Amino acid sequence: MLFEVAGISKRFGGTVAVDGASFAVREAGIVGLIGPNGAGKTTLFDIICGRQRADAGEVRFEGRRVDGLMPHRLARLGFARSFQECRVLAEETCLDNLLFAAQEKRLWRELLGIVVPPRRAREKARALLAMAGLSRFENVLAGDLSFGQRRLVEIVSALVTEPRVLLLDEPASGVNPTLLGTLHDVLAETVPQMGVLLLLIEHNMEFVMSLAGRVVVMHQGAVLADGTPELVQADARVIDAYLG
Amino acid sequence: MLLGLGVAAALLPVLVPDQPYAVQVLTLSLCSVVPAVGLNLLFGYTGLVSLGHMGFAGVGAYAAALLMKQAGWGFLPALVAGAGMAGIVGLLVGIPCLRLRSHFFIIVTLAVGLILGTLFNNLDWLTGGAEGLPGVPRPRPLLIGELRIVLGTAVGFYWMAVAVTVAAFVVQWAVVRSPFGKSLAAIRQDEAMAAARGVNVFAHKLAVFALSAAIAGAGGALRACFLRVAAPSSFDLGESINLVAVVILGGAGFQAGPAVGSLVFVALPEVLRVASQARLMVFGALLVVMALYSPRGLLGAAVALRRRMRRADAV
Amino acid sequence: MAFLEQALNGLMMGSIYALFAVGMVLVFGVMRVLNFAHGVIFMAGGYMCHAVMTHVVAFYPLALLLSAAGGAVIGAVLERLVFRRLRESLPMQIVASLGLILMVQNGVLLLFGPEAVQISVPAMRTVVPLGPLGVTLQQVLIVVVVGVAMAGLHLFLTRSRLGTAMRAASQDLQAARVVGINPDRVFALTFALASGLAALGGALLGPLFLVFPAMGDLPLLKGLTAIVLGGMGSVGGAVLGGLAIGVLEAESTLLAPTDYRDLVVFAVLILVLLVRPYGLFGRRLRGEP
Amino acid sequence: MLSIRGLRAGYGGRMIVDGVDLDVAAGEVVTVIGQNGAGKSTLLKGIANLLRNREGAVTLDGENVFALSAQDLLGRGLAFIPQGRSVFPGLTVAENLRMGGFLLRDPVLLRQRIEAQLEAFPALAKLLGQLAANLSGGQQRQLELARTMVMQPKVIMLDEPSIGLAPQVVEQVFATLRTLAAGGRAVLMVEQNVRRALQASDRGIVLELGRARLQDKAAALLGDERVARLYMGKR
Amino acid sequence: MMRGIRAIALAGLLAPGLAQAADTITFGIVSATSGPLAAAGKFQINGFNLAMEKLNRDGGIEVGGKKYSVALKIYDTHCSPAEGASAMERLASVDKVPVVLGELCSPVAAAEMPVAQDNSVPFIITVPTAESLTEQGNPWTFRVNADNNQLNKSLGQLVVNRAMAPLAFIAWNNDAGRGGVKSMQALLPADVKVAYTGYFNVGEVDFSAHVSNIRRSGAKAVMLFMDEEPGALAIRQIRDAGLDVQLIGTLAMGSGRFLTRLNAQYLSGMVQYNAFPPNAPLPRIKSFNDAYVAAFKDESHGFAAQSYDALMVAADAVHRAGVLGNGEAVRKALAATRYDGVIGEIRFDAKGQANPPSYVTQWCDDGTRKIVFPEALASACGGG
Repeated sequence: MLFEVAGISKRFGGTVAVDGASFAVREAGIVGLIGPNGAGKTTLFDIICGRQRADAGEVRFEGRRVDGLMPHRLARLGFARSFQECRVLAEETCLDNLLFAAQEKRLWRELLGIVVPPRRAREKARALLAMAGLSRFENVLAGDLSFGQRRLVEIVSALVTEPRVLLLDEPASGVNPTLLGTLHDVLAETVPQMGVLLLLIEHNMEFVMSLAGRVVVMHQGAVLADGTPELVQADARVIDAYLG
Repeated sequence: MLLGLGVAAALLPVLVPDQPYAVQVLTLSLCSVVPAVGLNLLFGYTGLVSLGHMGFAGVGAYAAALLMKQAGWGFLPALVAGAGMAGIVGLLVGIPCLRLRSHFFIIVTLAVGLILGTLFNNLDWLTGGAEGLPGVPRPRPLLIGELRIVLGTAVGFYWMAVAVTVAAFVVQWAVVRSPFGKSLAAIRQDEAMAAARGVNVFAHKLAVFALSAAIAGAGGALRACFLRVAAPSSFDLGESINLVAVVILGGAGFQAGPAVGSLVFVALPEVLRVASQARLMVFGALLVVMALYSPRGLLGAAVALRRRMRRADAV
Repeated sequence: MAFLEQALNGLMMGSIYALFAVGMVLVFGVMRVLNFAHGVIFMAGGYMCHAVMTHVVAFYPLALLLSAAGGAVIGAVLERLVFRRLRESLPMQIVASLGLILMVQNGVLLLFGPEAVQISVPAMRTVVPLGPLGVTLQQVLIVVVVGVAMAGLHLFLTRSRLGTAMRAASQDLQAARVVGINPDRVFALTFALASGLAALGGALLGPLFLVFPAMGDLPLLKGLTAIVLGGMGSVGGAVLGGLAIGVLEAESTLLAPTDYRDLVVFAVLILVLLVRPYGLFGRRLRGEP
Repeated sequence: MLSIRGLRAGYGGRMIVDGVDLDVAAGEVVTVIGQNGAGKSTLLKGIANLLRNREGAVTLDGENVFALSAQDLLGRGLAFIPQGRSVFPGLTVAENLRMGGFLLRDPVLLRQRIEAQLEAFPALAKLLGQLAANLSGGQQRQLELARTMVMQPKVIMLDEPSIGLAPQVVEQVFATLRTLAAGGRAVLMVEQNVRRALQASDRGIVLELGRARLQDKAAALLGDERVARLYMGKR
Repeated sequence: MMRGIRAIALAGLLAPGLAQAADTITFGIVSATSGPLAAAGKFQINGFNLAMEKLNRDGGIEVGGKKYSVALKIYDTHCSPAEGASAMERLASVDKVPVVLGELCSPVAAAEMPVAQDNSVPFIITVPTAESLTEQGNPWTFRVNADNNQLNKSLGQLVVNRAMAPLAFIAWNNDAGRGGVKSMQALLPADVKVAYTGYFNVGEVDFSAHVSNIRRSGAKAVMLFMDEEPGALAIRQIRDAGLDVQLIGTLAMGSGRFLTRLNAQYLSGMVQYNAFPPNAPLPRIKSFNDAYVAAFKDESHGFAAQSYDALMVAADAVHRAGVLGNGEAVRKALAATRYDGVIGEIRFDAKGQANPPSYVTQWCDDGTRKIVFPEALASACGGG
C-alpha cells in the first residue's frame, strides 16, 4: 500500500471536523478529494501535512506511520504541498523560488556545501517554468506576479523537488481560465511522468473530474463515496450532500 | 558605488595621512560594524529581532580580554576564542528561547541581554566588575618570515580592524548566497512554507542565532582590544539597542547595511560632536520617520529612489 | 515574617509595575502593538505633575488627574501619528519606540536639565505606623490609587459601552467593524487610556521619589516582563505579573545577593516561558500554530 | 431597497469582483452562489465597505451610499454578518447583544431592542450570562442574527450562514431569514449549500470569476442544469 | 550626490582645531553634560570654569616668556568607554590640547588613558576613584583626587573607633558603588562584622527591601555609596521606616545642597567622608568656597574643588615646561608637581596618584556640619 488514511478523527472544541475518515491508495496517480464546505477536507489535509495532530487514526506512507511528523520531516520523505492561500517567496524571483525548492535542506549539508549541482537544478527549474509558460517571468519577483501566476510558481516549485506525494489544496481557486488550463496541462503531463501520487483537494469539479482517476468524496468528516469520477458524479448521495 | 565608498573609507588613513582622529573614529565604527553584521544576519536575513545582542559581544570581549591578559594569548587566537565562546553561549541561549513566539522571543532576548550585563557587572573575580577589565593589550606585531607588521599602533590596529570587518562581511556574503542563506530567507518570508519545503526551521534558526552571536562576539573582542578595557557599559542594554538602530538605519537585509548604519550612527555623530541632546533628538526623529516610511533603512530608501528614477526615465 | 514584610515592600513597586503593564497589555491586546515608548509617557507624567504643582496649583490630587489627562492626550497623538500605521510590523514598532524614547528623553533633558526634580507634597510624607514598619502616606496612596484605577478599569472594560467595545475589538476586529465599532477610534481610546495610566503612575511616584528623564526605563523593563509573564493577552495576567515581579524582587533579597535581583526576575521569566511558552495566563492567539 | 451597479472590489491591486450589478428588494431573499474563489465573500465585503479597493455604485433606498463608512452604512440600515463565527467569543451573550446596538446611544432604546430580540430568539434569553465561546454553533448563529437585528437593519447581508451547522439548524436559520424578509427586510446571502439556500430564496445569482453569470428565480436555478454542472463538473 | 557626502565627511574629519587662536592655550575636558551623570558633571565643569576664570584674571599662563589666555574644550563622554576614547583622541590629535582633564566614570577613564599615552598627552583624572586606574602605572595619567582606599581609610578608622559594627551597606551597582564597597570592606579589620550588603541599579528609587533586610540584620550603622539623589531617597526611606542606625555617607552627602533635599532631622548625626568640607576653618577652603558661591550661587562641591585644582596644576605644569607642543615636557613637569591647592597639597607618586587629605564630617542637629576627622582639625558645628 502506497498511502493510507486510517480512521482519522479530529475535533475542535465541540465540533467534529474529521470523523473517522479512511481511504487507501495503491499506486501513484491523481486522487481528487472533494466535498462540500465544512466536510473536513482541509483539516484532513492539515493532518496529512503535519500541521495538526489527529485525535485518533493514522496516516501511513509505504507502511510507515507519518502522521504527527514535523512538516520538514515529511518534506524529506518526499511530501510536497501547496497552500490554500498560495505561499511563495515573494521577495525572490520565480527561478529562485524553484531553485530554493530544489536545494538540499539538511542543515549540515547546507553548511558544508553538499548540495545538488546548481546547473542540473537550474535546467530542471527552467524546464518546469517553461512548461508552465512562465519563462519570461523567470527573473521577476514572485510577489509581483498575478495570483494565478503565483499559484503556478508554487505548484511547479513543489514539482521541482521531485516529490513522491504531492498535496494540493484548492489549486484552482481564484485562477483565471487560461492559467487554469495551463495548470491542468502541467499536472496532467508531469504527474504520471514523475510517478507521483497527487492528492488534490478541489472545489472546481470540472478541474478535478478531468484530472483525477479516482475521487474521494468527504461529507461531515467522513468518506461518503470513493471511486472513478463517473461513478461519483452519478452517486445520488453525493449530489445530495452538495446541493444540500 | 557603495563598494567604492567603502573602499574610499577604508583607504582614508592612507590617502590622507596623519589623521589619527579619523583613524580613531573609523576604527570605532568598525567595532560596531562587526556585531551589526551578526545582527543583520539574524534580523535582516532571518527576521528574528534580538534586543540583547551586545550581551553576546560582551561574552566575546571578556573571553578575549581574559585570554590576552591572563593567559597571554595573541589577539587573533583570543578573538577567535571569544567568538567561539559567544557562539556557544548563543547556542545555549537559543535552544530554549527560539521555541518562543515572536513577541515572547523579542522580550526574552532583552532579558538575556540584561542577564549577561548583570553578570559582567557583578562577577568581580572574573570580569573585574563594574570597573571593567582595564589594560587589555593591543595586538603584538605579526611576523611573516622577515616581514614585521605592527598592529599595536592606531593605524596598525585600524588595519587589523579592517581585516576583521572584511572577514565578517565575507562570512555574511557567503552565508547569504549559500543554500543555508536561502533557507534563512525562506524562513523570514514564510516560516510555514519553508518548513513544508523541508527546512528544519528550529535547527536553522538555532544555527544562525549561534553564528550571529559568534560574529557579535568577535566584534566585542575587537572593541575591547581597541578600547583596551572590557567594561560592562560597552555591552549594556543601551548598546544593544544602539546596535538595532545601526542595523535598521543602514538597512536590514542589505549586505552593506551594517557599514552604512554604523557610519551614520556612530561615526557621523562622533565627528559632529554637537550638542548631544539635540543630536540624539534628531536621531530619534529619524528612527521614527524610518519606521514609518522606509522600514528597510537608508539603503532601502536609496534603492526605492533609484527604482523610481529609473521608472521616470523610462517614461 | 521576613517574607511577609518583603511581600509588603514589593507590593508598592509591584502595583506601579502592574499599572504600567496593564497599559501595555491593553494596547497590545487591542492593536497588537508593543509600545516600548510607554516608559517615556510614564516619565512625562512625572514632569507634568511637577509642572502643574509648581506653575498652576499646588493641589496634588488635581495634579494627578491633570497628569493622567495629559498622558492620555500624548497617547492619542502618538497613536494617530505613529503607531496606527505600524500595526502590522513588530520590528518597526520597536524602531519607532526607540526613536520616541530618544526624542522625548533628550527633549526633557534640554527642557528641564539633567537634575532630577522633586515634587513636594509634605502631607504625603506623614508616616503611618504599620506594625514594626513605618510606611509613608504616599506609599499607601500609591497602592490605593493603583487599586482604585484597576477597579475602575475593570468596571470600564466590563460595564461601559466603550470598554466593552474595546474588548470586542481585541477579540475580533472584523466583527467589531460590522457591529458599527470604528476601529480607529477604539485604537485611539485604548492608547489614550493606557498612556493616561502610565502618566498617572509617573505622577504617583514623583513625590515619594524623584522625577528624572530615565525614570521610565526600569518600569518599562519590569512592565514588559510582567506582560510576558501574564501571557500578553490578559489584563488580569498583567496585573498579577506586575505584582508578582514587585514581590519577587523584594523576596529575592532574602535569598540571593542583591546585585542579582534583576537576574532573578529575568531568570524566572525565562524559566516560566520554558514551561509555559505562552506565559502564565496566555493562550494561543487565533490563527497561530 | 439595495442596488449595486458595476461593483468592482478586491485586495491589493487585484479585483476579485469585476463588475457586478444586482438588486435586492424589500421582503426578498436573494442568494449568491458560485465556486470557491468566484468572489462571493468579496462581493459582500465590497458592498459593506470593508475593503480598501473598490469602485462602482451602491444605493440604499435610492440614496448613493457608496462612500459611507461601514459604521455609517450600518447606521443607515445595511447590516453584514461575516463568514465563520463572528460573535465575540470572550464576551457574554448579553454583552454581544449590547455590542450589536453599539451605535444606539440611548440605553433605554437599547434595552427595548434587546428585549425584543430575546423574544424573537427565546433560546438566547436563558444564556445571557454565558460566554459566547461556550455556545453551540447554532446558538452562536442565532446570537449573530439577534445581535444584528438589534439595529433593525433594512438590508441584511450574510456570508455563508449555514457553514458548520447541522442540517436541522440550517433549516432553522433559513426559516429565520424568511421570517425577517417577511417582515419587510431585504436579505442578501452567499451560500455553498446551494439547494437549501435556493429553496429558502426568492432569487439566485450565480457568480463566476467575479461576474454574475446567471440571475434568475431561485426555483428556476434549482432546476437549471447549468447549476448542477457548475457544482458537479458534468460537461 | 555621493561625492557631496564624501566631501562633507572629509571636511568634518579633517577640520583642524580652528577655535584655538594664536595666544590661547586650550585645555581638553572630558565629562558628562547629559545622561544620568550630568549632575555630577556639572560640578566638575564648574570647577574647571572657575579655575579658567581665575587664571585669565591673573593674566593667563606664561610659557616661554609669552602670556597665553586659557580656554576649555569640553566633550561629553556619556559614561561610555567608546565615546571617551574618541573624545580623548580628538582632543589630542585634532584640538591638540596640551593636557586633558576630568572624567567621571572609572571604565571610561580606563579607555581614555591608553589613548592619552598613544598621543603623548598628559591626562589628569579629577573624579573617578577606582584604584585600578593609577595602579596600572600609566606614566601619562595623573589623579588629583583620592582613590577609594585613601578616601575610606579615615572613615574605616572611625568605624572601628566608634564601634559602629555590625555594618550594613547600600550601594549603587556601578563602578562608584561597587568600588567603594569593595575598597571599604577590604580596609576594615577582620573582626568588623558586615551584616548586609545591598546593591541597587542606577535609576532605582525604592529601597524598602534593603531597609527591611537591614533592620533584620541588626546592623548598627549603614554606609551609603551613591550620589546625592539616591542618597537623599535612601536616607528618607531609612528614617521614615523608623530605622535608628548610624548613617555613613560619601562626600556627595556632606553639602548644604544635600540638606535642602532632606532636612536636619533626617541627617542629624550622619557622618561622611569628605575630600573637601566647604566650611572648614581653613583659609584655602574658605576662599574657594566664597568664590564658588559668588559664581554659582551654591555651596561648593568636592568635584569642583578637585577639578579646580587639577586645572591649576595643569597650568602650572605647562608654565614650568616652558614650551608648547611638547607633551613629554609637560608630563615631566606634572610628575614633579608641588602645588598647594584648595583640597590640600598635591604631589603625585610614582604611579601618578596624588594623596590629598581626606576628612570625615558629621551633621549636627541644626543642619550644619562639623569636622570629626582628622582630629587635629576637629571643629565645632558649622565648620564642616
